[in-house]
Amino acid sequence: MKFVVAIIQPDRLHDVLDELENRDIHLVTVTQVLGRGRQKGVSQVYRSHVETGNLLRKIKIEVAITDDFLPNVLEALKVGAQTSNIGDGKIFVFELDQCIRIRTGEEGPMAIGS
Amino acid sequence: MKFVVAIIQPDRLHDVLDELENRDIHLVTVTQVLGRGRQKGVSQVYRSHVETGNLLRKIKIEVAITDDFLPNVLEALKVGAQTSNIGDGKIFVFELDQCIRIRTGEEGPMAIGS
Amino acid sequence: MKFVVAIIQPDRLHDVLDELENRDIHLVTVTQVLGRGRQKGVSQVYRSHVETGNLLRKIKIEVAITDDFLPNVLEALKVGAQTSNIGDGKIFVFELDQCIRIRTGEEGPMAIGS
Amino acid sequence: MFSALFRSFQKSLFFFMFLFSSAHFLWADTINAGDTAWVMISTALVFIMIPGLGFFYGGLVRKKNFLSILMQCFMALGFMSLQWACLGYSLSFGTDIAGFIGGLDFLFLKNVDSLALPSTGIPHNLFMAFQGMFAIITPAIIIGAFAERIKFLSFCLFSLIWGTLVYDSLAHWVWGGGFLHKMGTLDFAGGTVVHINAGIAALILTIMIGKRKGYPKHISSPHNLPFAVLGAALLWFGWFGFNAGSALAANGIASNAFVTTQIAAATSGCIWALIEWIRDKHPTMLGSITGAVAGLAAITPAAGFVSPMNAIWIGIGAAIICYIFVTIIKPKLGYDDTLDAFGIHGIGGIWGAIATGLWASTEVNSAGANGFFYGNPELLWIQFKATAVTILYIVPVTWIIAKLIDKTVGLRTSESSERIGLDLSEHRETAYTTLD
Amino acid sequence: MFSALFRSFQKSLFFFMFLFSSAHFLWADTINAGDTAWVMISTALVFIMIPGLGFFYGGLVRKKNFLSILMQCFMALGFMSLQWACLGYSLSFGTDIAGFIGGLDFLFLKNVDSLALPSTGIPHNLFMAFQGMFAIITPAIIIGAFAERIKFLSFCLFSLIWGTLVYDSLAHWVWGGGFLHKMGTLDFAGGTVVHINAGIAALILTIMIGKRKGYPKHISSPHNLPFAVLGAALLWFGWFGFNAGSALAANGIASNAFVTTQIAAATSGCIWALIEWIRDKHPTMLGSITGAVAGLAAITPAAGFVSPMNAIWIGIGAAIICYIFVTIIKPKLGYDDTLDAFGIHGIGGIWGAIATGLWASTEVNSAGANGFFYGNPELLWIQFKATAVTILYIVPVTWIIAKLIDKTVGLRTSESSERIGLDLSEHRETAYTTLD
Amino acid sequence: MFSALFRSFQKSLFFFMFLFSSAHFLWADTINAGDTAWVMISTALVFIMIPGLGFFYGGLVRKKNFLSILMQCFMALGFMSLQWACLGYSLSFGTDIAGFIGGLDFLFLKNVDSLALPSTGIPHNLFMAFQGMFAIITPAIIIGAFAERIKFLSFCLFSLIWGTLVYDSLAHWVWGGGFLHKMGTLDFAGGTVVHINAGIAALILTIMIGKRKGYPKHISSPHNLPFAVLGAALLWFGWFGFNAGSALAANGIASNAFVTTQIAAATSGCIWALIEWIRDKHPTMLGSITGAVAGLAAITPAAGFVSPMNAIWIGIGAAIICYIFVTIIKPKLGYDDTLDAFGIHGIGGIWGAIATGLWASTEVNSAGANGFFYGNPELLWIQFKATAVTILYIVPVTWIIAKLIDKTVGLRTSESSERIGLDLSEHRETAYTTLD
Ligand SMILES: Nc1ncnc2c1ncn2[C@@H]1O[C@H](COP(=O)(O)OP(=O)(O)O)[C@@H](O)[C@H]1O
Ligand SMILES: Nc1ncnc2c1ncn2[C@@H]1O[C@H](COP(=O)(O)OP(=O)(O)O)[C@@H](O)[C@H]1O
Ligand SMILES: Nc1ncnc2c1ncn2[C@@H]1O[C@H](COP(=O)(O)OP(=O)(O)O)[C@@H](O)[C@H]1O
Repeated sequence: MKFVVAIIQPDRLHDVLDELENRDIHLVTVTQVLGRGRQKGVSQVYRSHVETGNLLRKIKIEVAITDDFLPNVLEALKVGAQTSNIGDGKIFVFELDQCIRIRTGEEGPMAIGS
Repeated sequence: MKFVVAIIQPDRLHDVLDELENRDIHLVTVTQVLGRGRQKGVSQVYRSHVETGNLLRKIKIEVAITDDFLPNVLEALKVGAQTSNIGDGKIFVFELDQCIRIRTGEEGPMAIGS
Repeated sequence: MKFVVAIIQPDRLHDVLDELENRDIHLVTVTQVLGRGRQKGVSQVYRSHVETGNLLRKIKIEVAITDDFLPNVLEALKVGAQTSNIGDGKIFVFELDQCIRIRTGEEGPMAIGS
Repeated sequence: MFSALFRSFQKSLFFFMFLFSSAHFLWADTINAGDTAWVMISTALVFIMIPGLGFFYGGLVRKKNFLSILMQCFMALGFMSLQWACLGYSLSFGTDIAGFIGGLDFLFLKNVDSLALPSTGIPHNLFMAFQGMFAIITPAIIIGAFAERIKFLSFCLFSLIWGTLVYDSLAHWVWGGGFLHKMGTLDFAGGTVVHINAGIAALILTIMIGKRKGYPKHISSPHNLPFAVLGAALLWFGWFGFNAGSALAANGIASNAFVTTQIAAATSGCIWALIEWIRDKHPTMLGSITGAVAGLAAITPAAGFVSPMNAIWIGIGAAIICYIFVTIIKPKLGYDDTLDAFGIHGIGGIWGAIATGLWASTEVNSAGANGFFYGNPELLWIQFKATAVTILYIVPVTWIIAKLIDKTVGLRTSESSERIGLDLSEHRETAYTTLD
Repeated sequence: MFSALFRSFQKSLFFFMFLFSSAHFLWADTINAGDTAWVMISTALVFIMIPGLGFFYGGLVRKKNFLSILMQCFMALGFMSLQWACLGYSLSFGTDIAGFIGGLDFLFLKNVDSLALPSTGIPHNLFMAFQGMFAIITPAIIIGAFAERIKFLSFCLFSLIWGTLVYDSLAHWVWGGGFLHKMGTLDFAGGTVVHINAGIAALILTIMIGKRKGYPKHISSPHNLPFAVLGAALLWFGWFGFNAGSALAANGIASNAFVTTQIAAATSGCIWALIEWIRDKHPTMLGSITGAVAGLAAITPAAGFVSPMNAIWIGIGAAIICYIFVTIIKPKLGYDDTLDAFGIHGIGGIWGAIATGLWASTEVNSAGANGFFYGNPELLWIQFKATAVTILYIVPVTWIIAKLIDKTVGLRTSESSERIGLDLSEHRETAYTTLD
Repeated sequence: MFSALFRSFQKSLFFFMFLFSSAHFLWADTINAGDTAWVMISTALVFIMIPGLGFFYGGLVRKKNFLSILMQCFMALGFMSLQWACLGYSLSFGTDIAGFIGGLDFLFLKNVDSLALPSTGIPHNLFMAFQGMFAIITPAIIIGAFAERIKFLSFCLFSLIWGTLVYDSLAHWVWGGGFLHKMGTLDFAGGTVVHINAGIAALILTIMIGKRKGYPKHISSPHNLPFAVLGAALLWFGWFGFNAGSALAANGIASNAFVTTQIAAATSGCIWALIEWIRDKHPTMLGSITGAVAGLAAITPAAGFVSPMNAIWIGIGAAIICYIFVTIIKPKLGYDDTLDAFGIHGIGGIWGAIATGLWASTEVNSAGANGFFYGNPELLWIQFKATAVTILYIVPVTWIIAKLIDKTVGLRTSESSERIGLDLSEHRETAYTTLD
């Protein structure tokens, strides 16, 4: 099983979710994060105080899947999140050892899907 | 060492923390996340705008432990978080390569526990 | 490739970011989390209600790097985050399977860096 | 204060005018622009207390129940305004029937015109509007008792029925020429009618509805104290209208009420913080605003009858008594008066009623009476009796109303509603979005 | 109301005084402290509506555009105050020129002194300030139409030009002795001048600027409903000054306007929630405050002319009509009036203008007129005509102003600005920090 | 304004009445309801400025210190009210002693009754309450200087002592019949007494307490600008009472002050935003509200003495001067006046005092004087001298008080307290919860 973590632009969230859904991936977890990357943020000025604004709002999406779904997820993320501008984000893929559905106690691939 | 990530219902947090404590697991990290799962959220109506509300508030709990504590953690999570309703959440287990306590510089199992 | 997750004190964030920058590590993701650890929080009193305050505000920093950068990152985290007080936090290191830059589709070490 | 005005006419000739309208010219007082300006703005000030209360209470509950509090306040504003115009005002201020209730002369605002209210310089309909705000805020105070677990429908039903049966009666007894007024009870701006009344009702409801799930161990801290502070600020601000507006004129009695209000609130807020400072080493924001509100509740009945310096004593008393009640006695008794509607308004109101009996002085207000410390222990006894009588009335009637609703609609939401939060389960809304 | 005052003088002698200043002593009314106190506080109350509107609107947009709304409200407060003092007041209330526009006698506040305004008891400059707040809030209402996607510069230009060409004209027509006033139109506190005016302009702009990216599917919920509730509370609070202050005196007409304002808002808020309760099983916070604002908009022209009981009908009408419009018709038509500036203020204002024609009564205000239900169908026709005429004027002029700006500066921000949010892209600020 | 009233009596007969109470009947002015209504509501308006200031300041600090700001404002409200009633009012307005301080005739509000204050139409105790609000807000303004790092105890001690030694003296000098008043200084509503005073004290404290840890590089942006906007809105709203209420009557002078207040604030807010627009390409929300507050501070001494059109110049000056000071000079000097209490109130107040000397005109207020542009350069000199003298007094006294506290209790919290945040370390509370 794989655990995919993607950092994307906040306004791409809806598109990514739609694309995932289209590819039959319904279960995701979303977190609000801040990212520092190549993208330079707007520098904010508050009276005399300048905030360089290099921590930008981003969205983290986490999806646990069985190995065969990996290509689908990656595709969905790319299609949904890509704008070809700096700041589009990254996808990280991890090996997932175990997965348990709390409600039923099911484990492994049984538990992962919807 | 293992790294356990659980997504649970917000109102189960206190119980899960209690259960973990009961099993001698004191160190945890908690994050506020949003989850899309089988559970259908309440659809919200704002004037003419309907929000299907499929991103629901969830809590993510992360616990790093030595391998022998894994069963305890899983049990605590199940006991504390299970309501047998859809939306109870998932547990993900990862292999943890390394763990360092910043304060002391201790590493590995020494660093992980309380 | 490695994926480093560190939980630190909120007020150490700027120093850690500076230290990382000094070591040529520019890409990070930051999340606001709550931690329960050895550090005992200030117990808050609201009229008759006492909140033991054992969930303290912490910052989670995530950095994906190629293996050779690992020592740098660990050093930066230690230098930037260490105050030698309880509550300084932990560093967790994971094996990262795959990394993709969404904008370009680049993969692996090519994608990870800045 | 209204009670006091009446006293100065010895006989309740006021209500006669509606029976013998030929006698109207006798009462043809004219409208005084200054008094009217003051009472209009006072009415607006009491208005702003209602959302103020919503923020005061709402900042203290959990995020998931914030809107439910605001909604209850806003809806009370809605339906109680209508109840008041259609029925309540008449029950409270219509021609006295046996000292117990007002007649139906003012039903649907019949006879409530823009001409001067006898013995005042303000239009009759303005007096109605001013009093109407009190009729709204009183049930709204009770919200604190059953916050985070009541069914919205039950709240609406309860407020409407309780407002009619309990509030309107009490308003009549004390201000509308009823028996408490005849007995000589002093209640300048609503210590008995508003605060004791709401406080006692709150206690009954809190007991009947039961504790919140997880209380007291797993209940979170106030979710947004700044909103609670905003609410307290609006309450204090509006209270100037509440108390000084109750003079129904912009005169020395109003200004005295204004000053005592400020001083009692300031003192009580300070003292509460001081007690915490001594006991817990740290004065808190929540403590200060709680103390201020307790002081405001306590000064309400006394505002136009006591001197500014005595307001200090009332403030000190309010802080100490309510503090002890809320932080020591309540936890011992174990009921879950979520936002201390009883502990602050009930206890503070009772203290205020008694304190009026202690410090009232005819030097401050010749239409008032002297209290214990001014050589008239009698007043203390009257105040005590009035408090006892009203409590004796409020308890059973409130209990019956609440029980009836509980047995039919059910007071309490389902466990899952409570878990999800009332905002989503009752109103399908969330106070704050997480992402955008 | 001002219109009514004028009527009672038959001929517009008012403006004569500035031509024949020797005649001044004829008009040497004196300042009445009570009236002045009331109009000063009313001016302050209308002032607080402007930030109130900012919070009402701002709570409903996405986080990333919150400051842009507040900024627009605050800047309108800035530059419209100056426009009014330098030019606008004179255009609106200067000596009538052909019934269409005011002369330049009051340019730069020349001749606007601290002496009593003829036929009132308040200083002339106070009248100017009171009216000025209306000139600020009217363009601010339009903000709801193009929220989340307008260029800040375009907003400023539009408001300034539109305020001068459209608002000032209409204020003159209805209140400044212009032709609508001569025709006998009743508009107590700005149903036509403020609400219909802003509402129609909002509709034009919303169509011209186009839908927000992602509308309607990917638009998030109101980001902070409590702030919207705070805004609504401040609006309601300030509206007492808006309506009752328009009597320009603290008298029975003011108090009547006060009462009708309270009752219409309360009714409309309740009814809106009730409709939701029936249709969707859940009454909502947003619905209640929307209803209340609709009721307030609708009662505005009628406040000093109708009785409190008839305010109930106006409130019910406002809730039902605006509800249907906003939740059923608007989605069908498909335009994106972001915060329903047209649906609430435009539609509510039109209903109010008509309703004034239905329920106005000289018993309430002898300087007014009787409406349809009081035996004078004529008034309904006058109200209808006045509404039609103003709309016929507003539409083309607004369209031209907006088009001109669109073709030069451009109304709409770039797509990337919209994506990032106006706070950052237009003002380089963020409403809330995430960490500290 | 009070100073002006006095002048019209030539000799300070006022204070005589307390010595020769037999002469009382000579002064038996009666209470005017309109004036009383206006001053009561003005007092309430100044009250709401205090929480307003809390939100204005609090929105700009980091989350972890928000409550500490609100708490300081609220506690100042508490203990300064008591200080004022018990001692301060007498020191400020008691019988003049050598032009320097008031006598103890009003200690514990002795002799402060509900009867008309000589030469006004308002009750004496109302005047006391109105002035009391000024005595509270002045130390509260200083909070901006040492925000995020002061010990709560030190704040309380400092405010109490400074309020007594510095504020009460200055109030006496300028308004209570002291030497500055005799010298002919004009300070309508507190430019010198409130703003210069608080601003200079702020500068001293900010220097003595030192920079915040991490300043300027690692300090975050304002944590909640909407709350700061709310605060600014409440400040502006309340300032109408602050300035126009200082006329102590609802007359043409009050309305003039009302209008100049609105115009100066509007202009200054606009101009500040404009400067940013030109310099940084983007007008900001924080800039607009900062400008508005600077304009309000600057118009304060001038409000009842200058014409509305000249208020525009005062507003422009305030924006330009304070902007330069806050964004260019301050960073160069390198001290950490956290929320620019000196840069806005101090500098704005000084500009206002000078500007009064430039534009005051007896046409606006016959009890005032002509300024430089009205042919009387003398006044400018008087204003300048008064400013210099007060600064010469404030600096050493403030310095000594602060130093004493620093050496005993310590002004600054521990480093770890500062790191954790004052809310938790000083008050054991957090403003917002993260989860529930
Ligand atoms: N190596 C990394 N480790 C952690 N987070 C990263 C890393 N690289 C990118 N990110 C996250 O992805 C976001 C986008 O990266 P950025 O460099 O701005 O865009 P792009 O990938 O298009 O060059 C960053 O803001 C950061 O949150
Ligand atoms: N495969 C997954 N990947 C990421 N998050 C998941 C996954 N499955 C479940 N979750 C998280 O767990 C939550 C609960 O899942 P849900 O399907 O609603 O409940 P249940 O597991 O009881 O069927 C989801 O809201 C989501 O946050
Ligand atoms: N085993 C663990 N699993 C998850 N989070 C942990 C673990 N250990 C520590 N943390 C996180 O690190 C934070 C600091 O830990 P703490 O024990 O307080 O400090 P220290 O490491 O200095 O003893 C905790 O609040 C928690 O968020």
